[in-house]
Amino acid sequence: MSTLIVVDQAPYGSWAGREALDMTLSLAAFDQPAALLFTGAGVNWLRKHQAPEEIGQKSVEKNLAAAPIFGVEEILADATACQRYGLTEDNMIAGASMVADTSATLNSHQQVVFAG
Amino acid sequence: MSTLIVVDQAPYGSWAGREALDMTLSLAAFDQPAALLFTGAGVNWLRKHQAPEEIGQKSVEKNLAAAPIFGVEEILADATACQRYGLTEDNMIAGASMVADTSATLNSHQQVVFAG
Amino acid sequence: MENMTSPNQQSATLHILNKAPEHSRFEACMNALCPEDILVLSENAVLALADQNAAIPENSLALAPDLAARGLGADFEKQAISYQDLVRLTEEHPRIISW
Amino acid sequence: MENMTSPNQQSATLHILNKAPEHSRFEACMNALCPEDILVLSENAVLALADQNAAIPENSLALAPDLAARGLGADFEKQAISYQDLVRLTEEHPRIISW
Amino acid sequence: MPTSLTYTLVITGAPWTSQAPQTALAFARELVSAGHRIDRVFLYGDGIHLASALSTPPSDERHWPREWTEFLAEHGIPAVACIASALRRGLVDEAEQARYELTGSNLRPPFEIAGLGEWVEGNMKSDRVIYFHGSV
Amino acid sequence: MPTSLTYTLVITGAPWTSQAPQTALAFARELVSAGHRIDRVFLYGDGIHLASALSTPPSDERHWPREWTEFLAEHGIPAVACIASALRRGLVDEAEQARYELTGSNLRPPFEIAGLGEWVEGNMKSDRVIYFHGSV
Repeated sequence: MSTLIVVDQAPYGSWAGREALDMTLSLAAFDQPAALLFTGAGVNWLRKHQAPEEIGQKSVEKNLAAAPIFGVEEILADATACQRYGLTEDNMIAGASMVADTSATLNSHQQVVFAG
Repeated sequence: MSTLIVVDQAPYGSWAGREALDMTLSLAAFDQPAALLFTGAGVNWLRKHQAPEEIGQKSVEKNLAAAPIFGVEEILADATACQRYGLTEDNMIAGASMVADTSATLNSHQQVVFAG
Repeated sequence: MENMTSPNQQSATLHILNKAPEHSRFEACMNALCPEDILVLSENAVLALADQNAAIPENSLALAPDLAARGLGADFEKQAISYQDLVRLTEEHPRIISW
Repeated sequence: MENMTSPNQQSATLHILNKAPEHSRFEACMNALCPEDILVLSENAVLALADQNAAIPENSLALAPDLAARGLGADFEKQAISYQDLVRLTEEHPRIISW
Repeated sequence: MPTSLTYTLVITGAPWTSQAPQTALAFARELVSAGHRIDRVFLYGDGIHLASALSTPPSDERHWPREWTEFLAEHGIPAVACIASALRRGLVDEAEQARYELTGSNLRPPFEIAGLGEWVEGNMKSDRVIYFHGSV
Repeated sequence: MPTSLTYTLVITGAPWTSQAPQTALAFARELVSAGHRIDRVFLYGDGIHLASALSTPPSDERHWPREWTEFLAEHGIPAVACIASALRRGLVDEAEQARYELTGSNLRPPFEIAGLGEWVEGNMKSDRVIYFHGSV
């Protein structure tokens, strides 16, 4: 039973993205199939060279990069949202794949979960 | 120095509208000029016949109706948002006035405050 | 309450949406709906029934207590369901998305 | 930092906006801007600079630490201001709206 | 009438900020009435504030933390607040109070504090997992 | 350089939910550096959680309630959490604990609990009132 965790909130202004990542890693830790989908302003979690130390937060870039090692099946990003926010394969962190049809992605997982 | 308190969040799903009303009444209690502006989904606070007891909340209809008595200068509603949500003078609580040019309303007050 | 379940309920998804029509997740939910899916509006989302801009499926349902709270109970009796009805919908739909 | 203050700063309003472009208050803020006003983007709102759909005034400013946090520091140096700059803007503008 | 199902309920919206705990409680009561089993309730993110022992609404308002804990106790339903969400936001039990040498504790029993593994287990053991989010 | 101004800061977003307390602290530090006076800090709505004495973030993360109270104490700045927001959300001082016979209190000094009148007074006495909201 595969679970898709969806992140649609912008980075750092709220905690929802971090909490979604924690959920995903927990599923993987218990060998449950899990994937992440970034949509809307949430795709900005995937931009390279984030420096949140300047606002007193820790970067999630390393955690995201390590997600596949911990068993997270896929890190997906809505292509339309990426285009909107100027995200390309060049400035996105490694390991994330763009999907053109987000509805199809949602429907291909048995569970779809938002962190908040 | 007049203060305009703006409510743009829908009723009952969040507390922001109640908290905005409390701020407005506090200003009035200290004889500070204060007015309320409802915009966006916030205009739905002004619909007649709200029955929030069914979801375990108290209605703010009486508090809003009493606001002028407590010295709140005006209760304003963005006309475009009212039209969008089917609010007319017939189904809006007494004492609220529609404004066509919300920008002008914002600019006519020295302070503009959101509750959250 | 009419059309509570679609003919094809086994594969249909139950969508429970609690965001006001202005919220970005509202539109995301609309975009994700398949024809056989069921949409239940709860909390702030019931305002979509009064919203002239919102394009929601004709067979959308809405929680009656949330409609009543927002002064919309009398206008949308046809769409209204109870919490008990919502429980039944969750029985019938193994796949549920809470937006 | 360029064009930090308008010529007509006495009557101009300083708008501080912290919502992402998808948020309904973002558009409300855009609609309320007068030509002489100053817009400072903070927190999630700095994403508007990268957003091809967002129509923000050309002289908009953005907090540098928030740009850096979101990986946008190098691309928008011209718009970047410090917290110290923001303090100065609040000195110069008696009328401030936090969206 | 289908056979009895097992549900996990996840609440991520806080009382007096969102409507999530109210909607979840109304739904949970109907679940029990319909003969279903609630495997557990999991509080995540801002939802952990529902487990505060110190919430004190005016006496003429509903008291969601108290109503929830009475419901949980009456039906013997386990309920857990996520430890990572809870500690940051200032919800601690006596064990965490002692561990971090804090001035007090504020967890309302029968709520307990535990990790996200409880949520994963709820996912694995339940026929349905229903989320109650905030609406802003 | 203009003359020194008096500011009231209002925080309505909670730590670990919003960025509001962080932005407000960075701004407040620059205010003090620039020679301005902070008349008071007022916590409203979810912002009251900044005054929790029990917040316990992981040791490698910033501790916003502690940093804020250290800043307030260093500069002698009064800070108040709105009583109506605080009581509902489970933030209480010892007086409220006694009054409502609660099991504990969790207000981090020098934060105090008082009514919206403190906010009105801040409005009246300050040259500028700046709001720090959540962003969702």
